[in-house]
Amino acid sequence: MSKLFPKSANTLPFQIVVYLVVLAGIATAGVTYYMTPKYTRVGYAPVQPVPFSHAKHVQEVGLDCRYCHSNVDKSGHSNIPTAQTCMNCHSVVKANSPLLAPVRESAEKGTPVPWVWIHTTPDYAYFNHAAHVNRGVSCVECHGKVNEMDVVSHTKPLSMAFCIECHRDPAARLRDPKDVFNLNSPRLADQGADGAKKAAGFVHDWKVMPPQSCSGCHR
Amino acid sequence: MAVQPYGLIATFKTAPDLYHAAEQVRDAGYRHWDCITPFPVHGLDKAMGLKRSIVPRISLAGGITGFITGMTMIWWTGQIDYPLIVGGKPLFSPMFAFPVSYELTILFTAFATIGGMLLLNGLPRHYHPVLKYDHIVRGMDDTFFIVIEARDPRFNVANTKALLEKIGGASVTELEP
Amino acid sequence: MKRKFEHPAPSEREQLTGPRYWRSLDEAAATPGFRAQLEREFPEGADTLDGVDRRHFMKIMAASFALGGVGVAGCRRPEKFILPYGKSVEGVVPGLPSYYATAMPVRKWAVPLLAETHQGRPTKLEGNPTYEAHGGSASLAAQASILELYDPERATAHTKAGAPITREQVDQLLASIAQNHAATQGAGLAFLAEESSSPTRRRLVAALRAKFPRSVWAEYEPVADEAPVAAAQAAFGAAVRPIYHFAKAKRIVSIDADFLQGEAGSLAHARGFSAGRRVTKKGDPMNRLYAVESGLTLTGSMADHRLRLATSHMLSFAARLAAATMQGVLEELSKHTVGADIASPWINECANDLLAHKGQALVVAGAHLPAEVHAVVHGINAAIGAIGQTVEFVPAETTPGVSTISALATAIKGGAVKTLVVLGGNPAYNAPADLDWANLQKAVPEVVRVGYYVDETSAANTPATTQILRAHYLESWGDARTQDGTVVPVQPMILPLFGGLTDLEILARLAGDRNTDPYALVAATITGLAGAGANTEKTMARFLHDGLLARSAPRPVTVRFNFGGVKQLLGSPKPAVQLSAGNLEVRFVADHRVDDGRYANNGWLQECPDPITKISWDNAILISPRLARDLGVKHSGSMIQVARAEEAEFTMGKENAPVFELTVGNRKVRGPVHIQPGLANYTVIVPLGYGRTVTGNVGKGAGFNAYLARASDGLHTATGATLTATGERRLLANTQEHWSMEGRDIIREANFEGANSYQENPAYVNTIGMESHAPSNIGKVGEKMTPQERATLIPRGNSLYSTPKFDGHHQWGMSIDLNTCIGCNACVVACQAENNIPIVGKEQVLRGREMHWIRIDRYYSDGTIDDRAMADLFGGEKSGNRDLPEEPQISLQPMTCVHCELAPCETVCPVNATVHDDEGLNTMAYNRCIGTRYCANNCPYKVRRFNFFDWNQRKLDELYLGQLAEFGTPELVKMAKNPEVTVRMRGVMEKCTYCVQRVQNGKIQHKVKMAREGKPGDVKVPDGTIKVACEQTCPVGAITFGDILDPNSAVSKAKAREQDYAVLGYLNIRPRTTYSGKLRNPNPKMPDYKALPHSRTEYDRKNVPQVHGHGGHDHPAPGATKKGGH
Amino acid sequence: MGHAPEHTSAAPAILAEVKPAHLPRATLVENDRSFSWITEKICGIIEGKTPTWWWVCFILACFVASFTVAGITYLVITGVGVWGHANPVNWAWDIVNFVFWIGIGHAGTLISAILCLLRQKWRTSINRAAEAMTIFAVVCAAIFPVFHVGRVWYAWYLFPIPNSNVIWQNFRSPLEWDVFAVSTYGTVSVLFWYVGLLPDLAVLRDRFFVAGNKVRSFLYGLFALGWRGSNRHWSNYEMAYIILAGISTPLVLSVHTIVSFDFAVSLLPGWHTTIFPPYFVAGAIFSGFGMVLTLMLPLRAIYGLQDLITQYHIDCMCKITLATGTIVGYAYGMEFFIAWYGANPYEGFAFINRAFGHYAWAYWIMIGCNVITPQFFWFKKIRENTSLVWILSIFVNVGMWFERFVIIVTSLARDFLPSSWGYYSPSIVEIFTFFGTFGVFSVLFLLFIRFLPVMPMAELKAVTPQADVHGGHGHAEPKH
Repeated sequence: MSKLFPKSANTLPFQIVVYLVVLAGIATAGVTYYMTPKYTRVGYAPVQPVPFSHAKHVQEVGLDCRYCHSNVDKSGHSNIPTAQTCMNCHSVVKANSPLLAPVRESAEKGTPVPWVWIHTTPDYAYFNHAAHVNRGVSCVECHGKVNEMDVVSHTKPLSMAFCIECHRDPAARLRDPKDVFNLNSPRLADQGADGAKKAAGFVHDWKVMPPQSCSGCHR
Repeated sequence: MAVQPYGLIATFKTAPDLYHAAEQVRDAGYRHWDCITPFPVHGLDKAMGLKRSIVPRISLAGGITGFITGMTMIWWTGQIDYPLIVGGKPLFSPMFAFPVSYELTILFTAFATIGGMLLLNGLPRHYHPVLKYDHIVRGMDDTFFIVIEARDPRFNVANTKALLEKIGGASVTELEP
Repeated sequence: MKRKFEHPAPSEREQLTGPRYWRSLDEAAATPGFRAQLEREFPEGADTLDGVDRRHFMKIMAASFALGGVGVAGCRRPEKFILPYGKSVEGVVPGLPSYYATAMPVRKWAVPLLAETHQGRPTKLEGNPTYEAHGGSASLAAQASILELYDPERATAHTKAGAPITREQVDQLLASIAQNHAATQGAGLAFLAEESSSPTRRRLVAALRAKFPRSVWAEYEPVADEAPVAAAQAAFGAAVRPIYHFAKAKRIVSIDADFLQGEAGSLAHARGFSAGRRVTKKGDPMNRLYAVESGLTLTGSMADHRLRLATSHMLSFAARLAAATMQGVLEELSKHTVGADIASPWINECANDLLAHKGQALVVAGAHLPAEVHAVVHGINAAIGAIGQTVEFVPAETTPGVSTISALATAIKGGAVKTLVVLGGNPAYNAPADLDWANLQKAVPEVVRVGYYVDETSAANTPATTQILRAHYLESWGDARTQDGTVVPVQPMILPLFGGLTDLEILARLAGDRNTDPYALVAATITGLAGAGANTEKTMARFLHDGLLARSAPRPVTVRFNFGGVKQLLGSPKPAVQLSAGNLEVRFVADHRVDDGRYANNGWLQECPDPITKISWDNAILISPRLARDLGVKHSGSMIQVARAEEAEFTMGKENAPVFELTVGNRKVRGPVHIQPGLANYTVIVPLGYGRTVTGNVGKGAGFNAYLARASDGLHTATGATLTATGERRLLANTQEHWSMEGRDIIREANFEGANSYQENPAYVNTIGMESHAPSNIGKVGEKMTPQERATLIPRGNSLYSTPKFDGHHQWGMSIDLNTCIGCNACVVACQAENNIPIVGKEQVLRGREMHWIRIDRYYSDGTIDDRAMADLFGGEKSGNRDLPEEPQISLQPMTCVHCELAPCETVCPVNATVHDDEGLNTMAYNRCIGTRYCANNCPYKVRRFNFFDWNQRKLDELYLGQLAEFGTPELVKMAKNPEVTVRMRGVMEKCTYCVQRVQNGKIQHKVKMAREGKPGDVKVPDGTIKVACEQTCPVGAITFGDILDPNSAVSKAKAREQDYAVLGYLNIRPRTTYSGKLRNPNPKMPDYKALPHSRTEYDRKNVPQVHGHGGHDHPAPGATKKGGH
Repeated sequence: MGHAPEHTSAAPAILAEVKPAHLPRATLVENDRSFSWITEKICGIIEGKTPTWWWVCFILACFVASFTVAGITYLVITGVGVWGHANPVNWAWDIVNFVFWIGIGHAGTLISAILCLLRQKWRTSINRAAEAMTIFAVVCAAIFPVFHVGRVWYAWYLFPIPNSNVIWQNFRSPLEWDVFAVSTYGTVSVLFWYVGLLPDLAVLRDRFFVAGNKVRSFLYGLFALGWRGSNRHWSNYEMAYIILAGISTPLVLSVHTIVSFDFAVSLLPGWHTTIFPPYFVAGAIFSGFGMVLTLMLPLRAIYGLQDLITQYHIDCMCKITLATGTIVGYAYGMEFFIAWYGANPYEGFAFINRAFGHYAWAYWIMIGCNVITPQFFWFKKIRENTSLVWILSIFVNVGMWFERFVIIVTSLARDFLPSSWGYYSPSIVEIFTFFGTFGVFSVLFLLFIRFLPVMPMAELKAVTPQADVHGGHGHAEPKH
């Protein structure tokens, strides 16, 4: 009844529609952000009990990944070095730096150093390091340029979408097996003109066929 | 206030009265006028000289969109984006894609139909001069009206009023905008 | 999301979380108690042997237990910690399992095992393949024993009068006992021990007896599993025991013996038996088994000819058989056959068959039978030339001067016993009822009880009892002998979780031995056994590596049978008892799962259904259909009998068994009655081991205690018993409601020889079932393809849909040989252990919610099924559907997900939670599943299992409390889980995955290996490297798994057999698991010879019109006339 | 419809002679009621003060509905285990109830849609209530499939929403088809209903304004979208309405067809049957009309709507019930014939087991209620005895529930391998949950009859004689 609804009421429906659209937009944006790979824990860089700098150890000291992560190419788990491993050098170098106290304590008592876990998959997803590093997938693909990090941070989403992306097109990301632990090396596909051919050849010769159905990762 | 009124409104008691009156207004050549009835009076469209509604075309468009949406979605998700072997069935087949596409066809048709109807009728429109008329209440109940709008080129308070009374319209009143 | 890191002291963090065990805590390593413990357990020193190395590793391992608890921080994910080893551990790669040899001692034998450990945490046990006799198989009990190690209800402290005491006090106590009795040479000191085959224990006992010559050493086992030496003594004049070679036997007669499952060495026996049973191609020989039994055992279920006979008539039978096979013993033996009427033709033909296979035949008698029977059987074996061929004799190890429990009881009554040491066992529960042990024990001033659980025995006279924690065998150093006498090591996989002691340590302490380290004790024995001049370190290294001491089995001795001794033993003839409903014979048998009650608190075993009765969580008084009729045990069927009448009354799908009172002499017990086809008419079978009163929640309240009716005079068999109805009822968790195959083509059987036999048509399976008279599912194109092509191209056949190709490097498949499967259930529990399958408790099994991924279906058939389901409309009471078979044939079928190539379950899942992978696995993504259960409905094999509740997180008795129930898994139970398999939550579907974790890890390990060897292109896993859990443990090798793309793989060969078929193949779902048809090998001359297996007769009656006049006009199978039948 | 234009141009005088009463069809609004009488009568229900019986029923209904709420809450916090489901019967009451309610819903749409297409004017008096019934039935139906899943909090996996697992739905699954079918059905039904309500909301808006109840006037007005009875609107409106009716008809058929696919597409003996779609649709109409009768007859009595819901209406509905009931009976028979003719032993057993196995009791209840009961409607005497009709309609509802029970449970309980045969019995929780849904339905229905016009006034007026522009005024003075 128009005595009830003022003239302005006619714009009401239009306004409502506009508001709904805006609201929906915000909601969608939120959901997308929360559910899509972008929002995993990218950027997570907790403070560790010992301020270990990968940059220093790799670039200055020139250690290979496998010096500390010695089982990465044998086992599904990439092991964190034992305090003993650290002490191989640090019994001499910085032998009594206060920063290394936890490591020294661990080495003699056997109590572990509680490193904060950064890169991880859900309990129902089984990732196997050996399977990847032995077949041309470099650390950098999932961990980013750890060799340049003073504080390790989570750089890739490590969501299912992220994994699948690579499993669908391995050729684009494979490296020459000897470059796997050289985080600065280029991917085969990026090696100039015949890069793509090299990559394709690798995939063919090595019979690279990453699983794309559940059984690959979910058990 | 000496503003141009929205138009003139005349009251008719029964459907037949309205019907015949409408025919005459039509013949008088008015274009911006309307009948207010409590229910759809059969044949009144013809009496008013209205063309057939175009809602069906909108519905058809909606339906086609729906069907295509369904098929494309199922084909893209199943065959292109993430092909999975399920029960040894093909990655895409119009056969198993049909039920869903079919439902979407109907859903989209419904949306289009109603959307189209409201659009064509310019609804929702809660404020309208006609609704300010005191006796309009009966219009939803058991009385019939004819409204001739001022914006009609042939509109002229005196002549139009005369016409309305001539064709049997009772209590002809000006509607303020 | 950076956040300030504050280093949470592990201990504090752990305080928050619920019950935990210090072994599993990282900080524990630091606790002085723990260090001390380590020092005691593992003195520094010999650090070179791998065994010792591992102890060293375990020491650090303790510090590395998994990751820290869940921190509170973290907006989306909790903060977790990685806790690396403090010191590097030789040979341990985090994430890769390590395998160590050990063995599970069982009475006078042992099962050699390999234990899979994850960072020092044993998670799975498998048979040790180095021991050929078992070929890597393990028994049901062995598979389940891992759960016992992690049983949260095991005893956790040494106690005196119920109050905990320290290790020091225990040591003092033992020392004081040793001292106090030294003066009197051990007078008043008595031991009651379990039987054991441990050479070290033997050595220590000898030392002990030498120190305390006047002490009493008694051994007691409630059930016997070995032939009595007395019999051999009489028959051969030598203390020898038989070693059977079933593989060599073409004709076998089992006299009430369950050699496939119940008796010592059953694993070796089953393996040998299956070797003689397996028929892979036309022309292969097949053994024939005659079984004479009172109950229905697994052995009986495999029999080609089965004679139902009361146990108390077995002597008569043996005598008759002997008379028919031996010369000049007739008149002597016929005296002993009075009273028992046994069809002569049966015995004579059986005897002829044996004599016709001299040197290839074998007769075995049940361990529970009196020495007389065994003596006669020795005679028969001698007569049929079995000795030296199919059975050999080795010297029996007898502990000199060993006493019996009855003798000990008298001593106690006489007040002669001041100190009683009970080494294991549970006499207060399972001693003969007439001894009234519980009270007897109270009369002893000082009792030292060594036990793993707090049980009836530890509960008796608490004030004077000291309960010493006994270490689990996976926590202990020790040794044992397998049934053929080979010495095997028992080595610890983990430190004693609660600081328990081993028998060896205790005996050594009592014997006043200075060196009480069990490792050293064992080392000493083994070096001794290895022979003069053996180097301890090298010997032990080899011993522990191989898991056995080569050539340690005793050599067979030649024996001469002498009837005179037997005649003496037989003494004066006693006429056999006439049995009737008023004079029943009772057989007390060890339960298939909980044995004599020792495994009563093992959830896996409790939930595992009995292979024959299919009842779980309970025992029942088993009676024959005849006796049931006499007792008026009846139950309502359906409106008209559309299917065979059920064997029990099912109300709301739950077996609602009437409770009867069993009276033996003046003793009474009450128990539910279950009708068991195939029993001797008036023999009642009563499984022991249930009705425990003092034990964990699992064992308590399960079943009834039959020991109460068992007296010294009738330990195994008693007559003169009666059954009287009580009017009460008890629900039994029966996992298989229906027993008949209903004439369906599920298990396809044929006779080995004769008309319509395997010999006539090796491909007989194709003449059965809908496929036999319908166009081929895979179409003409598919027919032309090789199996390999079929596996990848998936021919569409006559289907409208084209099917996608499977392009994986492998195509996995399985073949199950129904002809050798003996239904021992080992696979069921192996699967449970490997795949973290939860138990659900009796209440839920009653509802049919058991979670086993693999089950063993058991069908009876007697050939008298109605040809028309509607027969009752006309036939009325005459309907054969109304009565239960008295002489059933048993067909067993392991059933699990068969991984259909055109899987019906996948088609119906709305969210793609179950799909196929490119290697033909029907995968199940738990994290995608929303639990519509549609897949389970659409699975024709009904092998999918749904998590109706949070089995893993809630207590089984609080399931219905939902969120109110306590949440979480006990730390100890967590330790038993396989880290390679997801632990499923509530609301998701699960099923057999073909052990996908083993498949994937196998492939990865192979790829890694090849990549390192520079052959990266070689991604195909060689056949046999990947074994699935059920296949691995199967004693008879009935299950074969592998790559069907490789035509030379074992599985391809198995599938290439003519008797290979797909269950419900007509559905065109193309299962990857196929079955080899079952064969029976009856003797045409026998009176009970059947020209066709019963199940086949039933199939024909249902499906082939010409078999009967009026033609099954419910559903005639037109083509069947042509091809379906014959 | 209507007369040709040249007639209309003729003089009213001639038309004055014509008596619409002579039209050879039964009058749908009796006693020559006037337009305003209709308005008064129907709006009266809403405007009058709330009767006590309404409050009584409402509170009672709320109490009953609380059973469902409680049952579902318990289910969600505990697990599906609180229901009686188990292997092999993994679906039982949940899906039975789902199909049952959906089936009931169908009648509503059919009445308003199909009858509208067929220009069956007698529908006008019942279609509003029937549509409402549809919507509420769909609400009740939806409860079950949603909550029967093991992890309801992941139910959104059923909809194609992009997510970080980049995985989509399986559009081969009938269950996925259901998701689309049922949600479409719900949406379209609501829209159809709402479009029908538009003019009547306008009426209420105005009447409440006049009555001075600004709040309710505002609320009704808000949803009336400013409807003003303009004939230019009416012409689009009518067109849209007819189209909606047009699409609703194939929709309702497709929905129950797809529901039947849940079973027909599987391979279970007793489920895997091509006859299911027509058989289910017939069953749905059958049960639907049963429910319409069950609801309308009391309503008619209470509100004295005898003039609007005439004996003619009841007669029609009885006949349809009879027809569909007989079709269903035929389907039962045909299943047996095919099972025998197909010569598949598994199939054959499934049906014999249905009729004579452990669940025979359910089967015979079904036969009794669905095949025998409707046969009474052959007799006019019975069709005219409303109380008897009402009782029979209740039997029909019971019978149809059992039909679903028989199809779902007996087929699952005894399928291929006898080793996995079982027997299902419901737990108290699911019994209460189902019982509660009747409360949910009643609550919604009571609110409906209290706050919305139970009959489409505009349409009713349109079918009165005086609405006919060529003879309407022939009725001198309609009595008030």
